[in-house]
Amino acid sequence: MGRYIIHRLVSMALTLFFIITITFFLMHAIPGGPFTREKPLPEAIIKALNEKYHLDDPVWKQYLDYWKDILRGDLGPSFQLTNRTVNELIGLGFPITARLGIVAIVFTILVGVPLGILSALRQGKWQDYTTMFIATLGVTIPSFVLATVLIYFFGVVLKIFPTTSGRLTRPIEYVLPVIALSGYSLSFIARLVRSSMLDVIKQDYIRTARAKGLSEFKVIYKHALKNAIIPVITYLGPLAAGLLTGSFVIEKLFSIPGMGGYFVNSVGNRDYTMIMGSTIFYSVILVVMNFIVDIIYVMVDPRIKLMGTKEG
Amino acid sequence: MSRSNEVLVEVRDLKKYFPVRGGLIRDKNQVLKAVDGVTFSIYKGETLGLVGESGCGKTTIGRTILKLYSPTSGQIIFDGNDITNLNDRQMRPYRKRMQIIFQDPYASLNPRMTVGDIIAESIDIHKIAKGEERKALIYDLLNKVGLSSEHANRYPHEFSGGQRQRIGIARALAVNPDFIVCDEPISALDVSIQAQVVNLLEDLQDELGLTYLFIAHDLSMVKHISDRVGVMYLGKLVEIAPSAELYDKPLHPYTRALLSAIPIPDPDAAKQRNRIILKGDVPTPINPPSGCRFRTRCPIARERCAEEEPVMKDYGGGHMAACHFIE
Amino acid sequence: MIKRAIVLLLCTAVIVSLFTACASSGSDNKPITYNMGANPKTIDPHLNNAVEAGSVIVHCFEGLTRKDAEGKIQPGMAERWDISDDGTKYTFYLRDAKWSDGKPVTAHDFVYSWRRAVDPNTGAEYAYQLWYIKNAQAITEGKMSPKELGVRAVDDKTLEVELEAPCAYFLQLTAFPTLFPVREDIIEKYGDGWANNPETYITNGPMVITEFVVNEKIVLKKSDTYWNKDAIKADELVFTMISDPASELSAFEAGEIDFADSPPAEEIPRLKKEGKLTVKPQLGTYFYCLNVEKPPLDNPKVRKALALAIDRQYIIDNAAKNSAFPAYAWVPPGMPDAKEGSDFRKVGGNYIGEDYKKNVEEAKKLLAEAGYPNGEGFPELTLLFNSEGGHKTIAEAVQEMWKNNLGINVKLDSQEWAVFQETRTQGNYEIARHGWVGDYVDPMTMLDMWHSKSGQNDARWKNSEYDRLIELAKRSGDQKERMEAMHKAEEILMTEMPIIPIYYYTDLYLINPKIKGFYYDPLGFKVFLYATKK
Amino acid sequence: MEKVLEVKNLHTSFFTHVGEVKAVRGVNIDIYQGEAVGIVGESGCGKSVTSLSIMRLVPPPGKIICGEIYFKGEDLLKKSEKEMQKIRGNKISMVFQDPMTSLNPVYTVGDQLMEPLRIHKKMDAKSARRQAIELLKAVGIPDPERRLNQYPHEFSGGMRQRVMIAMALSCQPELVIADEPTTALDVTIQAQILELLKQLKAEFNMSIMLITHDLGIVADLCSRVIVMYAGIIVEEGTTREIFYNPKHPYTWGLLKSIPRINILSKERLIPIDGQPPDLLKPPQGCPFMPRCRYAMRICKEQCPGLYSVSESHKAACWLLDPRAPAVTWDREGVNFG
Amino acid sequence: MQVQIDPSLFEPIRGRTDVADEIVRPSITYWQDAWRRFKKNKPAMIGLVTVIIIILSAIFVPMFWPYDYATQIRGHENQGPSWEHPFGTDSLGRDLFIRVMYGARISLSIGLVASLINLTIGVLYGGISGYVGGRVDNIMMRIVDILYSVPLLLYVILLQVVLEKPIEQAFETSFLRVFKGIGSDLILIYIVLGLVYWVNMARIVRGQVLSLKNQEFVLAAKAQGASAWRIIWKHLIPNAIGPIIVTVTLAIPSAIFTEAFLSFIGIGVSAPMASWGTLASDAYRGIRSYPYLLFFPAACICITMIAFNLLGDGLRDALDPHMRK
Repeated sequence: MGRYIIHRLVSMALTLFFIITITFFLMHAIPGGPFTREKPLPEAIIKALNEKYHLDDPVWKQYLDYWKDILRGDLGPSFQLTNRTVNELIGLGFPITARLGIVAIVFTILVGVPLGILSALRQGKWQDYTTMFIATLGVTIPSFVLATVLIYFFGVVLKIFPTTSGRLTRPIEYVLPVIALSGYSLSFIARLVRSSMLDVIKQDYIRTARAKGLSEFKVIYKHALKNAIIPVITYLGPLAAGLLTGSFVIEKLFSIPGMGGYFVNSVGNRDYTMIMGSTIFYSVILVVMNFIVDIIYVMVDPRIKLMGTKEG
Repeated sequence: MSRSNEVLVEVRDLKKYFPVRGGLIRDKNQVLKAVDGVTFSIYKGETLGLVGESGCGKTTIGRTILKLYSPTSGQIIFDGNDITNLNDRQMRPYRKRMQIIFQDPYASLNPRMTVGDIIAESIDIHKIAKGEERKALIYDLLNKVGLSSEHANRYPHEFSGGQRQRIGIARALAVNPDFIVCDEPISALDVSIQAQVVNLLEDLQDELGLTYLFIAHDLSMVKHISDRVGVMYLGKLVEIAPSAELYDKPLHPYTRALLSAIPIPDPDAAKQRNRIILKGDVPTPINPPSGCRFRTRCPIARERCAEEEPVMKDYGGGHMAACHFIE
Repeated sequence: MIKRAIVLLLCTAVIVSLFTACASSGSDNKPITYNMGANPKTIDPHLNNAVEAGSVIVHCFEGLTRKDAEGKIQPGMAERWDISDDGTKYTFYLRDAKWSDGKPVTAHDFVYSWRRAVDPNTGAEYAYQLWYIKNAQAITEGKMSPKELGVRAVDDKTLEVELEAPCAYFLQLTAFPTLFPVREDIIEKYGDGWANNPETYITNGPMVITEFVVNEKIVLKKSDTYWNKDAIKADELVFTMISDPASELSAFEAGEIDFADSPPAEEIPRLKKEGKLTVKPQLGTYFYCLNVEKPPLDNPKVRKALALAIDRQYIIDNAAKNSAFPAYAWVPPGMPDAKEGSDFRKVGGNYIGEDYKKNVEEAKKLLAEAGYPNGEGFPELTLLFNSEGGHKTIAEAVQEMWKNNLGINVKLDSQEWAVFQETRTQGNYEIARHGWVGDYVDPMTMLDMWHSKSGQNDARWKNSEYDRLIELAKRSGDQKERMEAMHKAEEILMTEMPIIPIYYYTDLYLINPKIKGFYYDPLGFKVFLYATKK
Repeated sequence: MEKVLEVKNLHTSFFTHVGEVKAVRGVNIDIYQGEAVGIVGESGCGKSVTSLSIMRLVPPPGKIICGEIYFKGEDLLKKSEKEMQKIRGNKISMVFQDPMTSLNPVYTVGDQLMEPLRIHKKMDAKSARRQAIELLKAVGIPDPERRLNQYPHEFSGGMRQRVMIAMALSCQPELVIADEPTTALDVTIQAQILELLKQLKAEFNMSIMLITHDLGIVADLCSRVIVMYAGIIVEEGTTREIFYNPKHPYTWGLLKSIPRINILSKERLIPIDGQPPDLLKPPQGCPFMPRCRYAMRICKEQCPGLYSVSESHKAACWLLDPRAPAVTWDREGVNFG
Repeated sequence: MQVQIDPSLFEPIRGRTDVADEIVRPSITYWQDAWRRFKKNKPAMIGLVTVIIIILSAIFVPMFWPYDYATQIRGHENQGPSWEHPFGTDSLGRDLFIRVMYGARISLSIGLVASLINLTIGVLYGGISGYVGGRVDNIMMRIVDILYSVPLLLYVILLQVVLEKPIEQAFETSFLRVFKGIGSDLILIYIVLGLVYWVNMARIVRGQVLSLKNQEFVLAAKAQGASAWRIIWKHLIPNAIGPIIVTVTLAIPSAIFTEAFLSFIGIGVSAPMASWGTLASDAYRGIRSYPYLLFFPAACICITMIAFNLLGDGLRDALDPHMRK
């Protein structure tokens, strides 16, 4: 176990190293800089600013310096918001995004999994068709359309829910963004559970369970579900990472000051440190989530040993 | 059955280890010793049977002889030439002389190719024939294995197990080989069909002077078809003898247990039989027991077996076995 | 079981929502909520470069002078001032005003502040607003020390300012945020971060910040230390940060905010029809910039033809939908001319006729004269715009007009904002969308852009006579002479046509009708100091 | 002796896209208390479908078309699903062919083993566990307390099959259906399991229905044998009758195509030529006719009924008709009389 | 019972008939079988028919429609749906119906081309990675992991910027001139999405190859002396074709979706051409005044996505080797 964790950490670190390196150089290769303005700044000011942010150093030196900073856990100052550090901004944005993300994940699982099971058990019946139609619809509506329509009907016309959610201080502010955010993943999970459920109920051990005289309910909820859930877990890693790092579209439309907007905005503003910061943050969350998922895997599926072969 | 004294295939101290994959780390100490030092020869025109339980390395031997797996150490000599270290290109000419028939008639035929194309694959690869000539060859091969020429355009899934196995045989025959590794060719077939295939293999051997390495776990069938039989246990050859001799006078305790475990379709004989029931399971080839590998299940094991690995000894008439306590 | 759970969940959600919806409406003594859009880069008066943050700053700080609701200059921190006869020396006499922490506002504060603003190491993007002061430009360009700035505290209450040349609108500039005072001790102590924290954001103006939540809101409260606090009506202001226009509109229509600053263009006709929209002229022009180095755009006739063949009113009504005013010249209306109360635009008149049909005829003629009758042989040009905002629709309309009127094919190309700016600055384009809003109320803010040495001259257009006239107008203290020079310069610009003005910007906003006493500054600042919500 | 199971005229079909595959076509089986009956036949002959039909576990698109299945006098086909659940694993239990896939990989062996005890015998967790340990001991699994908490993948194939058997025996059923219980195992392990079955049968006095394709297994374990071919029963009788006096050419063929290990000389095998018929279009006459060396014209046209050879021995072959030419059989060859 | 039987029937038939070797079931290839299964799947057929209708109308409707996608009809600005303009008109008086039809061309071509690029790179990369295996595989998959984590947006902007000049140059100088009409923006989107999406395909192909390469028929081919390329092309890829096709089918809507997202943040295709994504994201702000401007393109995205999803699911069921026996 310990060995496995060390190994995973090394591999995670390696992945992060490459991501940081690639992103860093990609970012510097894009035209435009943080001080590009409609009205060009006097050279002396640009020079002063470049000096201040060490942008006058050769890129490789900036790269090495950047490493020195992140190894100390310092993601640097934001270029976009004067005198705010990237750490500070992430510290402000992430809790909000995470709250929304966790609610969305819970919602996704609580609704998606039962829907998938229902659909699989009623395969070919109207329940199946209805659920799958909704689930297919869910993966096909662009989130900005879904969010716009939700805001318009429930916020502006019916005035049931607030149109902006802000820092998500009240439960009611969660409703629309959570629906809009989990629309896709929920549908995806429902479809995934359905197909894996259909696969599982053909297995021999389900026949064994029936032959033992178990009720159909027990067969499904005890013997089939735990096996059917395994593919869902794989998807959960990137899903959780995605939801926890926020959706640009949803956060923009609901005016949620979370992580989602940071990346898109920082790219637009060439806020170098913020680009790096949000990329690193995203990647860290992604690798950590994948790691957690692998651990959950081991818990759910005893066949997989931490060091065991998982592929082929 | 013409058996000469000329050796066609010789295997010397052959070892094949597989690395045990563990996620990202490959543990250098963790190796699966599928075949661990096996020596034998196959004479021209004979059938050498190889038996053993699953995981004993018999299939690995067959595939390693054909260089489908590259051997870890040891030597493979085919018709006087050492082919152990030849690369794919250098192996090409030998591919025409050595062929293989697989166990699983479902998995060994590419489901996306017609039977004709499957049979003709080696014809195409070695550029033996084209066009009409190729077609004629395919029909000829199909007829040889008891299928009709209309079958050439059909796909493998349309055939029954026995028919598929015949397709596999036809494919092996396409290049006119000298030597065929029959890797459990009948294990997956129904009893009534097994005899068809075995008869076909025997007929072809007579007709074409083939040499077989016949791998199976079914001792009765191996005994039936083979001139000599080798018994394997956990990567090692424990006994090898002419087939009648082996069944008559098995020397190794494992061979004896194996023989007594075969169900006999004769209720009276079955009741009279004194069965040796082995305890436990075959150990894992990743960490085989020390000394004699069979000692953990052996009814006559003693201390010495754990310390000393028995060596193959000749007990006359080509009958060899590896056990410390052969009386 | 599942079904029941879902129903239960939905019911709970609906009940909870109804309850909270009811609870949150009702009271009318709420603070005024203004949506300023994205989180400002900073609300440090010197470092700020955005008009939205400017609105925060003008609520919190006060310069030597301030503007009233009519845009007239009123005494601010300075009770009165003297101007030397040659117009190059100003002496301000400060009143007894206090900072929000109770310390008095002194002339030293201004000296420190202005030196800071022009110091290149501060990185103040609007440092050029101080360049009229002696040595300021040289300091910003790094050629002199900030200590040599032509400003001096005679005593605690007297500030002496020396200008490079007479500047007719200098008093206006002193009401601009970059010239506002900041506190030396605070900045020494907290650095640039002082402006991020309500505790250290010490102001001298009508309001103070009580809460600053990044990306969500800034809350302002009336300051007790402001010298004129009795005149201030608003008690509490909330500046929210909803960045998406559609969301902003939703929030406004749902009654969650009182003031929406940038309604989406698509909804403007409706909002206008419903009478919710307020339209204010803005001191800026939306235009197309022609790269005169790229043939055939090096030919003024071609440029003029392109300029004439655009139906500006149609663009405003259908493409931009911003109720703007068609631009038939460069300098937008609202800039004063020499005579008191006169307008530079009215005096100058139009350089492009208002009759679109006639313009098209002339354009065709000009194009033929340039050697491309009916657009024959005219190379395919690319019209570049940035992908954000509604520039695409305008470009599409223009593309169609040039095609129909002149037989010219133009390709459209969009770039992401930062890339676009760099492309345009480097001159790697043929025709590019552009827009400029003045920094002060004088035609010069528009005209000096096209000086051949100007860093903003993206058209790469050079005209020595134009340069001469601009320099003259800058140097002269005589308004009449200045205005004359600038009219002449504009005429040259409009004859040569390196740019194609499309429309004069307007500022559109939605305001809760319950709010009274709000006023709009032509530079774009929204002022709620005297506003009440009943 | 009491009749535990009586299957009457069972028909089960699979409704596939190409049409109705008649997997079981009128099968009659009687099983008495305490006896072991072997059902022998090649793959696809309908033996597994018969057993699943008895359990009413035929997977879709399969369906029991008609017939009666009396278990201790009650027709299982008339029972509700709830009532069936009370019988499955309790009164009738099953051991499946592939021990690798028949145990749920995500639950411990103990968990799965205790399940029938808890639902049928209503045992509490503690006593179920005690019982489970006893069961594991009974099927020869060493160290049962520890083994109980392990997962199936930690068991070898033979061990898993022992667990499956333990599970089948847990509620002391009247009938155990063992569907090819040793096919997937190695020879030495197969011998172990057969030995175990023999021993358990004696111990628990239950009836066993042993389904296999291996005549050798039946010879050792069963007192009665039923030979199936193409969905019908072609011959049935006591083990001795089937092995020493078979009457159906198919049985002959089966016996002949197996090489005999106890014979020293190398004899040529006599295979049954051709393939079993596709049950999508079962032949009108005797299904074995196309492969039969002794086929007569009538075989092609009419399916023979069961002829009684003795009280316990029946075979469905026209050769048993008095009008047919006499054909006798012995181990070494077939003699036309 | 025996009475009616004619005794002559009991004459033995000598010699074995060959009936037993006959194959009773009709000969049916993999594709025929898949098609049969597919046909039975109603939702999948609906998906297929919808996709065909969409493709056909994208190709043919513009040929017969009185307006062009860029035609601005003065006086017809912002009209709601009517007989003349079934989907209404936009703010410049352009017929939305024809714009949506052209949008179909663009969106579908984005989906198609991106998928093709993705197919080529993904199959090649995954195939090599899986076939070679071992260390090479490990490194190649690590690269995939890393690419997977590098933000899409950064790629997109960078590739757009980096590739713009070379593409335009290629238009001017080489045989690629014929593609000039497509516009470099669209080409960029093709390339960008193609380059981004192959990662998934590579993973799937690799997984397939890994599981296939140890199958006996591959060993059999090796035993015949087949070269690595022959094994990949003749044996591995054809057997992985099911999942590959399914992945491509599902990559098409995914690319359309992503393009819509890129349009939303303002880096979609260039005007006056408009993809569905552009049309929808241009219209979402005006949902109150001109809901139809959002409705029709969004509905088209949804319908197409549903159609492709149904088609992909149907193909998965039809081509899945597990379903075969």
